[in-house]
Amino acid sequence: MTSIELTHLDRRTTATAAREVMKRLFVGLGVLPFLMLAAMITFSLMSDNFLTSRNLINVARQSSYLTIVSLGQMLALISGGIDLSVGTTLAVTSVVSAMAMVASLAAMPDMVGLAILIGVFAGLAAGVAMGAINGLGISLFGVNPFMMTLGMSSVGFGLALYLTSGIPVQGMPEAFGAILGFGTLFGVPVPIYATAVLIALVYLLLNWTRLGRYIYAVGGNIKASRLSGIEPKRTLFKTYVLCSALTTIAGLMLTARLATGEANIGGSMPLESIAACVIGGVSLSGGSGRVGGVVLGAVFIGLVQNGMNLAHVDSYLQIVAIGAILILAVIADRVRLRLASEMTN
Amino acid sequence: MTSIELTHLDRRTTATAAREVMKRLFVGLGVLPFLMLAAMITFSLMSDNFLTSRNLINVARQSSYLTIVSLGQMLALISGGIDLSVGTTLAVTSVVSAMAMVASLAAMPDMVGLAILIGVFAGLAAGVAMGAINGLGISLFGVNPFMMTLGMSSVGFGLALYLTSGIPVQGMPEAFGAILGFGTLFGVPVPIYATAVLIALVYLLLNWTRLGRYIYAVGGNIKASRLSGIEPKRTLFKTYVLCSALTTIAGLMLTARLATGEANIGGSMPLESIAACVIGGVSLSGGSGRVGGVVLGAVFIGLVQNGMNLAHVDSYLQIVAIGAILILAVIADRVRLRLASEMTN
Amino acid sequence: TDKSWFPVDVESWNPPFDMNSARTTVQYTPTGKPAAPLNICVSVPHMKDAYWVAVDYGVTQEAKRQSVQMTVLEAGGYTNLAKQISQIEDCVASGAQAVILGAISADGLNNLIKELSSQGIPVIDFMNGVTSKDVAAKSLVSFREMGAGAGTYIARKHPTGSGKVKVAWFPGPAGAGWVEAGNQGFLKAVDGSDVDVVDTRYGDTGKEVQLKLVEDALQANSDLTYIVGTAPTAEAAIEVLKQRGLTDKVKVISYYITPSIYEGIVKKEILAAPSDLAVIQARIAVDQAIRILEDKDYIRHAGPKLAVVDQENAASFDLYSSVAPADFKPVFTVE
Amino acid sequence: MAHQLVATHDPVALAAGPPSLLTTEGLTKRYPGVTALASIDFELRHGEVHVLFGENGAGKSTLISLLAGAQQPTEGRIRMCGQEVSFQSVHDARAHGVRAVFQEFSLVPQLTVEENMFLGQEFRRGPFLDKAMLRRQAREILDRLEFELRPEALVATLSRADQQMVEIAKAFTEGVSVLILDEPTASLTERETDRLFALIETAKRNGTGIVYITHRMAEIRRIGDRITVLRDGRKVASLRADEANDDQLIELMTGRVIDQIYPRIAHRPERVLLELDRVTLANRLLRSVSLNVRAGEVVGVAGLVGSGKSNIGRAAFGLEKIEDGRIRFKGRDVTGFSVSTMMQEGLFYVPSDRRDEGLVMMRGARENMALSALDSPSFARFGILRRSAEVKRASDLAKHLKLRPMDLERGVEQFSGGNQQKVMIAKALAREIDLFIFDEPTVGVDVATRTSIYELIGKLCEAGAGILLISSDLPEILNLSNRAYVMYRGELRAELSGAEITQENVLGHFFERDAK
Ligand SMILES: Nc1ncnc2c1ncn2[C@@H]1O[C@H](COP(=O)(O)OP(=O)(O)OP(=O)(O)O)[C@@H](O)[C@H]1O
Ligand SMILES: Nc1ncnc2c1ncn2[C@@H]1O[C@H](COP(=O)(O)OP(=O)(O)OP(=O)(O)O)[C@@H](O)[C@H]1O
Ligand SMILES: [Mg+2]
Ligand SMILES: [Mg+2]
Repeated sequence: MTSIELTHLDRRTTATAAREVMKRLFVGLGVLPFLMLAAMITFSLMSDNFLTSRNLINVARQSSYLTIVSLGQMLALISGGIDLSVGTTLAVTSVVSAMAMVASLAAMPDMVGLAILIGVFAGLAAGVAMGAINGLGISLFGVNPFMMTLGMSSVGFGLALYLTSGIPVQGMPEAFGAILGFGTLFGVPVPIYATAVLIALVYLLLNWTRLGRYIYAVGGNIKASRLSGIEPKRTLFKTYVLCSALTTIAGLMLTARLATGEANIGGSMPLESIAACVIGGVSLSGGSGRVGGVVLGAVFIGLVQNGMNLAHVDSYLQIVAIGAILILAVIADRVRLRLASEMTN
Repeated sequence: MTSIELTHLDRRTTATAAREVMKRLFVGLGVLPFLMLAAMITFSLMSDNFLTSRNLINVARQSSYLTIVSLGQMLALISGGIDLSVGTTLAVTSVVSAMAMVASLAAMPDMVGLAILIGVFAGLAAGVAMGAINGLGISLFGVNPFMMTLGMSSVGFGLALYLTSGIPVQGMPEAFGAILGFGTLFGVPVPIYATAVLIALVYLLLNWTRLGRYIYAVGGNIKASRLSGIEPKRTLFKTYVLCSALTTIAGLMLTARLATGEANIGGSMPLESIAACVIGGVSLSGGSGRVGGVVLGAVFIGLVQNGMNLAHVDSYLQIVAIGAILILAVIADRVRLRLASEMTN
Repeated sequence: TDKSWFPVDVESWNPPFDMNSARTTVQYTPTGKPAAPLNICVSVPHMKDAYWVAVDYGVTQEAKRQSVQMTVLEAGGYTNLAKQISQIEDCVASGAQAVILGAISADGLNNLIKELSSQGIPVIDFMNGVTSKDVAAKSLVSFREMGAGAGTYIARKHPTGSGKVKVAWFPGPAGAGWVEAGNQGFLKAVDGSDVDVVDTRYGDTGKEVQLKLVEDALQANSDLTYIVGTAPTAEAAIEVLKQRGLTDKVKVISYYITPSIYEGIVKKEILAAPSDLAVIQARIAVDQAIRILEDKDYIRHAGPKLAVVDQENAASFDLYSSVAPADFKPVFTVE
Repeated sequence: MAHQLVATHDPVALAAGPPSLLTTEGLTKRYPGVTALASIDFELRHGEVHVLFGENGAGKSTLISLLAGAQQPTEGRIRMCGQEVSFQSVHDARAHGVRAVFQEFSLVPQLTVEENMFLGQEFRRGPFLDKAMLRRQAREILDRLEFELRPEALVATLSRADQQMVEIAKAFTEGVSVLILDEPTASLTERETDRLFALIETAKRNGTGIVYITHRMAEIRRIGDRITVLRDGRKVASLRADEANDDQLIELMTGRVIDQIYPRIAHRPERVLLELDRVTLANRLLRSVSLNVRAGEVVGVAGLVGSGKSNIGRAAFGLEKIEDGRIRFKGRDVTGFSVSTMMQEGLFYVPSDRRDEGLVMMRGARENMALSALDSPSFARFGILRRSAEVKRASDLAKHLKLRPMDLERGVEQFSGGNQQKVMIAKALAREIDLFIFDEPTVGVDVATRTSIYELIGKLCEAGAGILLISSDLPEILNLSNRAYVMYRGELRAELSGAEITQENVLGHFFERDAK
């Protein structure tokens, strides 16, 4: 009789304890790891091919481009702005680098390495130039980032089309694609390494450098940062240059993978990267956001798309699902915050 | 000798006076009227078909859809949010209303009027439902408007595709198109009248009703408005419902014009409407914006596109130009503000 | 629609994979049901319009008929090349034995194709065409020929000396592979005739976008004789012309066929539209895949004869060789 | 010892007479990590001014935010006239006639003064706004308060003090039974304060109950009927104003004895550090102002609201466009220098509005403190942060200023008003500075902290720094400054030094000469 009651009690207590632990984890880690886990479980139930190392590496590689762009986007968002031109930056990079490679390969057919180098630099230059123009417009002329980058995305796309007259640029050296696009090291694709390095760098930038601190400050309260001796214009300019630099690197990696210069890539990048940031906990009003969250956000999006493909979800349904999932992710995060405020001694 | 000097003096003074007047106008009216004028002159020089009453009416009609959607977008922006789902709302409205009409026409072939009514209401219901969901997510669950509407745009698009499988819905009653789409009154197309009425209504709403005041307040400082006894949730909900209602009306007018229900329309609407608002002087951080500016902004965009088409500007170049013009418009406005701040004694 | 689609006359290129090499017309008949169960993956740019729905109809119908497993993936638009690549990777990861590819970019997937064929996964290039030499087979009439089809139709009506006619030309969204191909084909076909293209307007295939372009074109050129462009262009044009009472003055041509275009032709609102027999192309692609996987012999480079549907032959034209039935809902998986 | 003082607490007193206007029972509010308010029993009677007194972070604002419906209690009950009420929103509270002036304002910058005053209670004719009525009512109230504000002015363009007045005007609209004022005079000068108190008197006479939060002892004595002292979210005492003296109150508040608030500062004026020479601003908010500050002295700047005090500091710091005149620092002409260069030169301006210009609210205390010093080698080398050094410096400063709670990573927005002020002052101390300009440095700071800030100013001064003290709090100026300037409508009206700095002299220069 009593014993039973005791066990009852025990169970109840252990149960509550477990719930408590879960709750703490949930609040501490944020919502994404759990969503990730949920997605993992669901999809591995829906398809046996999902939880294979091969597919997971596959997802990682596919997500690497979005991840890198999202890192750039994050900088813009933290600084209180936004970059809608990341898609076009990808395209411009792709087109310019491809054309440069082809041209210099034609000029000196035997110096493949040099041609690649030239192409890479040309692409970087073009992409970063776009970032610089964004930065100038936003910092110097005080143009609203949304409009500035929206305008630039249109300008850049037009130019890319004009350069290629809409036809993909072919004839890039095989080597380029072979290394940056398809190369693997210990069975892990090169893009993944590149992404890892960039993640680390952006982490350092934001948490261990003055510029990083300034980006947060300017995004958080531009007046206060001016009164603290920061020159917001400089900070903003640097932010957009960095953002475009990251995007450009993604663009080069993508070009290597496609082995052509395409004016027509990256259309969905701006919104997807912003989505990745937001579900990764970056505030659209600036001043806050962490690298870890953004990376998780980007990978989560990639994971869901991959999972739905493997699970043979109807395309129309996929469009609905991805939208719904994004919303739910944000709602879940709100719930988390409420819990957090309740969970007080 | 002296006389000459005198005239000199006169000239100088009149010149400065004239400049002063220009300056005041510029500051007072805002930059758009001037850009508009500039565009008018340029294009009428580039094409004789441009400055014909027929073409101007044509522009006005073409712009009416963007104008109405921009009015809705403006409400969202003033309230401190954004609506990226306006495009999908158009599509959903178009598809649903068309299907409803076709269905009810099939059911009772002789009652065209009723069929049209049913279709209109079905469309309105569907569109406003989307707005309501946006509103709920944003106000009740506190989901960030950007993500909420982005998600909904995906969801809605998926549904629209699912309903139509991407194939236009045909067989709507001729009458519908004949009235709402192509009808004219005293030589002026019906859509223009409709737009004029909606502009007036939104003006009244924002400047002469409590709700309007609250939308500004909530967008300006949500905390303060809560502390002032406003209930932001309600205001926000109403805002997004109104936004979608306006968009839906545009959707119906567009459907009437296209004489088919299309899932593939409105793709460029979100960004174009936001652009119209911003160059119309609406702040993306909420709390400020005027109807007049937005209308001008929308018409300006329509005017430029039309002008470039009539002037046979190459398509690729157009893409570049439109981007550049948007940026310049904003820069010009910044300049204006500087002047304004200088002019305060 | 159940009536068997074969035999059909198709053109076959030899040597294959070169549109310029000699064509021979052969009768195409698919093989019988495969012995072992097969799993085929189809990737298309998007499923947002009637053209690709027709393709979906073709592949899935054929898959059902031959009872092979099939997954159809759509990348969501012509700007999502990276996504198409990912989707194909995913599809292969989930065990597809062959890939039927409606490419977003003529060159952008060459790497992937090489990778796949090196893994022993045959890639059948259909509808759009790629430049890769690693594809196992092609079943397509390139959009260049569609453009050319529309072009020659007019050019024939207006040979040199017959008096100039003005054409406004709306190829579709700038930069998309099929658009640029169609554009080249069209321009090449009309040049050397009395047809002069006074206006080329790119724009999304949203009907409202095309509507605007058409209206502006009519404003800009008072004396147009032809409006040629995408299906939405033609549909939009019909409405505008009706309203402006220009229906008899300005003729409308679409450079590919959809149900509404066909209806337009029947109603004599649209002059003509070339058809690449999308459904047949799709069916052939599936059959090629089956043959390859069963290593039977197959035509490496086939494509139905391009047909131009106009108001004379519309009635006799076998519609379901080109479009899906009205009641068809896109199918994304065939078990 | 606290309990002997609690007179109002025995049930008999409550039962007798009319039911008190507003009472709370066991009111509790918890935030993540802190219990801001722990089971407070509070009573407000008709027609009394009940002062809430307590250190920064004691829970005063939290208490009134619960009374005003801005936040909901974690536990506890609120009664009005005996009836239990639960305020889900400010809206509800207003419906019961509870009206509050919040410490962090409730103004919408993009709206005009009048629109803000009647926000949430617009006048309407039919479905439409009655703008004529709005203008009339707004004028009427502003005149009654004798506040010099244009009803059609945009709030965004007002200085903090002007905004404070709008916030006050907002509360003085009809149908108020409970009026809550959270440090309303924080950045006001005597003139406005007097008007406010006069109106409070009339309100009392009409039976309105008033909850008044202040850190100024003088005000307690002037208008307080009863005082409730809070410490760390708990009520330590509730006593009649006339039976409480300052030392006792401060002891109750802090738990220790503070002998004197204002330190003796030994001024040793040396070389001139800062010199304004007939400076006129482009926006004409200063007109040919000349003044100088020497090393080793505190120079006060007094003046009415809107007289241009702040603009002096702003101009010196390189924040305002200068139309005419020169600014010299350490003998060098620095006219038109940027803020960052001025900081490197050794001048720092602590603004008057911490939310607007002082702090990055969503970032932690540490980051805010270090922000202005990151360009100095002790915080960063080659752009790489030295985080351990930063943490050390920040925690030293925090200890020195007695930050509460002592949590450097907590978002600044989660600190109480006064503690936010401390963080902002810490910013100035994070780097090497020769001339400090403090603009309203003790806005919303409790007596104890006030004292420590004054001591700090004293120490800085004695260590040879120059200090320009811009303040609307006259006693501050009188007690701390070696010399004082008085501003009037953007012009320098007078310079007083040493013994001349008396209340009469200063006030004498506050108003129109020709007025007397
Ligand atoms: N939003 C919040 N989140 C977490 N803690 C908070 C929040 N607001 C206030 N607190 C904490 O609640 C406690 C009481 O704050 P409160 O603002 O009521 O103090 P106060 O008495 O008004 O101080 P002051 O005189 O400085 O205004 C403080 O410890 C503060 O840190
Ligand atoms: N950004 C601004 N835009 C317009 N007017 C301003 C601005 N800042 C201050 N003012 C006005 O300029 C005048 C002087 O401002 P300032 O803040 O220097 O006065 P002050 O003596 O410091 O008064 P306060 O006690 O409000 O600080 C005031 O009338 C104020 O309203
Ligand atoms: Mg407080
Ligand atoms: Mg001031």
